[in-house]
Amino acid sequence: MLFGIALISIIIMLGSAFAVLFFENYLASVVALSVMSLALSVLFVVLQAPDVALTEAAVGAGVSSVILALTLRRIGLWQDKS
Amino acid sequence: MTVFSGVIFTIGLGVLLIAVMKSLILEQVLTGGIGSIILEQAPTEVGSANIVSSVLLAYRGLDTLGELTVLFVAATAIGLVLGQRSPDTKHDSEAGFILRSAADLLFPFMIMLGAYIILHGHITPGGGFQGGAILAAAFFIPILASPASPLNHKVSSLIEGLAGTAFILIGLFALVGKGYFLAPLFGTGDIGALFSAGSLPLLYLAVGLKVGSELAGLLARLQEV
Amino acid sequence: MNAIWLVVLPLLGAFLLPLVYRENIKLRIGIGPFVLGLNLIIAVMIWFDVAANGAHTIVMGGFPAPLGIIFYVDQLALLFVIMVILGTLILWLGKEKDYIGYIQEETLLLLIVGGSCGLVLSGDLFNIYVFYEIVAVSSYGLAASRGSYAASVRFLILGAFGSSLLLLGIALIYAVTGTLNLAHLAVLAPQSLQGIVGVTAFVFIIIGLGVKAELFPVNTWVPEVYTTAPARISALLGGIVSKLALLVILRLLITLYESSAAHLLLLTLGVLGVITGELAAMRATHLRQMLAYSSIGQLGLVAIAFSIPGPAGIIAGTALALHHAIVKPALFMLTKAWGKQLSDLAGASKVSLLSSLLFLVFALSLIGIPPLPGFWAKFLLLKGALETNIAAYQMAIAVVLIATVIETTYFMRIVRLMFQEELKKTSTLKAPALQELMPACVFLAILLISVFAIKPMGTHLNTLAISAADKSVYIDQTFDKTLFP
Amino acid sequence: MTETIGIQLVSYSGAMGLILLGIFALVNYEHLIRVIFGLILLEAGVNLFLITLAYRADAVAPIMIEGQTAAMVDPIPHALVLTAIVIGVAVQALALALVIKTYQKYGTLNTRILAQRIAEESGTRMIEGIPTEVKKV
Repeated sequence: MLFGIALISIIIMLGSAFAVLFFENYLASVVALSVMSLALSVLFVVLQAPDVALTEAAVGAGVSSVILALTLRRIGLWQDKS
Repeated sequence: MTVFSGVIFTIGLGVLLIAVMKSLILEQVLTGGIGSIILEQAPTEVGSANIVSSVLLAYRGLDTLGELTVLFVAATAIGLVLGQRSPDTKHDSEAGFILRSAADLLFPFMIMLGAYIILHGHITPGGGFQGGAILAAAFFIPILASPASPLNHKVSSLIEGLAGTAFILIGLFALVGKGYFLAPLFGTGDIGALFSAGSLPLLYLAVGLKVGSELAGLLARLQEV
Repeated sequence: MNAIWLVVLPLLGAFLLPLVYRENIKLRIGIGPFVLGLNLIIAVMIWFDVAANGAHTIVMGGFPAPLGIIFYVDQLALLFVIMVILGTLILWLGKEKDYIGYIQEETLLLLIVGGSCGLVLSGDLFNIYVFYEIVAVSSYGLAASRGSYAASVRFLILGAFGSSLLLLGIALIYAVTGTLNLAHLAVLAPQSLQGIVGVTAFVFIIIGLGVKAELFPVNTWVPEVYTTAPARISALLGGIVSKLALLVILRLLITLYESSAAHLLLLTLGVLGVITGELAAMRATHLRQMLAYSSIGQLGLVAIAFSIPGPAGIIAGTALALHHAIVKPALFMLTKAWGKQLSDLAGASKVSLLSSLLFLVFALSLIGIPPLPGFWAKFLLLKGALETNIAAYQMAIAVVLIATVIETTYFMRIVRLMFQEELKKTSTLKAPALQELMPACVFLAILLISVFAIKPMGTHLNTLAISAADKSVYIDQTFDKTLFP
Repeated sequence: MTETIGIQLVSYSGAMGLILLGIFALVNYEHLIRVIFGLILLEAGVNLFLITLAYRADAVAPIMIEGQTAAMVDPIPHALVLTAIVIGVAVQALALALVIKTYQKYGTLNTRILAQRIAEESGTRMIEGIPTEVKKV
């Protein structure tokens, strides 16, 4: 059961990490990064680290993605192709 | 050419890491690390039900101070880099009515959630960093909804400075009283009760306020460049 | 005095500085120097205490050694602490008139001093990482302080990559030993850290710390940052802060990695740094760029010295590092008015004889002309390397001698330009302003005092190095073997 | 028992994958935003690695609940990762602020072009051979 959850979240995590690097659109990359952080925080719960999971969800998936998105909007890469 | 050498470099590192992981998984030498000693001693020495909190604020309190300092350094450097906000900056247009009222409605609940997470950091998962991030979000969402009313940077930097000072002062108080910087104060109390673990909740409050004001200031700064 | 004050006081100052500035604008001249001066007094008091009673440890939170964080206070660390505080205090004299962002810059200066003190004193691997990050992040900010964003962001990328590798190395060490305390690790190292995991961890750590220490493969940021940042910041980063990472590497070599392979790795990196740095400095066309490459070379020399096992290496390395910390900031401050192409310097002595003479003295000392202290530092290095009787170190001696010849060539080329050529009609050279000359003069005074104090300083360095090179002193001072076998 | 070893193995490989992807991005890409993505992935990988180190078979989260007697996992790596995550976000925010300013000043985020612009601006000649960051374009 736990192993299944771990495996699925690892697959999602690595998949979205690939997507971060290979998406053409920067905003899509940021969304993928956010998904990666969420999958990572699920994995942290499986690995018995609830504190870290909370932090990763709040800081990694939340604050970090917002900062990235704000920056992209400032420099006008909101929709650009790379 | 550079792509090729980059791939080669990464593959080499990958082989090295696989070898390292293999020896880590097969040998698992670690049995008597300091972690197990801390697991035994933390309940009596610090009295916090959440042992990660006792490690974070008691055993490795200086790391937490350093981490707050890194956040402060980054915020200061961002202030230096982005400079003063020019008064004639164009604002984004106001968000619609629904988003604005939702932001107003959400604000008190997020503050409450943040405060709850900070104050229960020593008994449940969570604490200063997580609660601080939620506080920052609580202050940032209204800015997104109505960009013309910016965050009050004076107040946020005041909280920032005072919370950091408070953390250090608690540590120095322990230095004077007990002879050790950041030693736990006020006894341990009953494990699991809200008022337990001595000075830990106070330290977490300082951490939460500092992280919250720092992150809120940071987000607002990046938003209004 | 408790050594924690050395870290806490600048941090407290930095947290409160922006608030005080906003309330009372008149206080702004005094606060930074006041905090640093107080810190210097505390450091000197602890120095005398340690000189009388020997090294001691400071326990944080009352949790004994391997559980909590400790500071290991010995003379070697205090020497570097005093160097950082004094250097920053002297460079504070070179402050320009107020400009946008001076509050933030002064805050960052205080923070970098606090972080540096912690980095040097700390006896816990992860704590070292945290303080290293404080120093690194404040240097990214300081490097960008006057509009050189591109150089700073390239520096930041390299630095953050290095920090991640450093953290990975620390994680690997924790994986095989289960502890983070340096003394506890020193006890466990002979069994646990000799395998592939331990060696990989060392390589990651040395790459990570090498970014600040300007070691060979990860020093591409050096010329960019030092040519574009303000002179005062280049002086601080290149002259003073960069040595601290090398000191941390030295501590790791003494306590954790005594094997000759680890020493040879540092030696190789140092030799490559010396060769590449000096050759590039020879071909540089810009004064600031030349000094930047020469600082890569000088730090390579320090790395070579620290890689010599035993007290001789520590003596030579400390002497070289301190000498460089006096000379390089002064040279950087002098370039403030002249930071142009080398060919523009023709006839500079006609414009400002004083600063040209200062340049000459510092250059001579950097090359190593007796009786200036630079000679003794290089002499100690050669002596230490000769005494090892290992072939690799004998080769390093040849490299050091060749590097000295190259150094002489490029410094004398500039001196010749300054003193012999006629002033060009189109020359735009200006005499340096007082606040640029003042730090240089103070550094000159320190240099000249040390000329007459070579002998007592030598004996002091000797006793300091003997106690620092002894791993068992570190272990005995830090933790109780009976508690944790 | 086999399940826990499986979890450990899987998350070790996940951590390694993230670290390698991050380093691949850092080494290969020239666009600063992509490089920062690489940094974030690298940091996440190192954090996952630390948490996996702490994981033990049949151990529960290090929070004391009445009546619970099971062994707990090592709390130290958790504390380290909490610190590292916050430090990572601070560095990332500073990097992005610098990116904004760089883009406003130079109009490009390609690191190679930026290195060249720095050299032109300060009037230095790029020295070939040693820092081989920049090629002639």
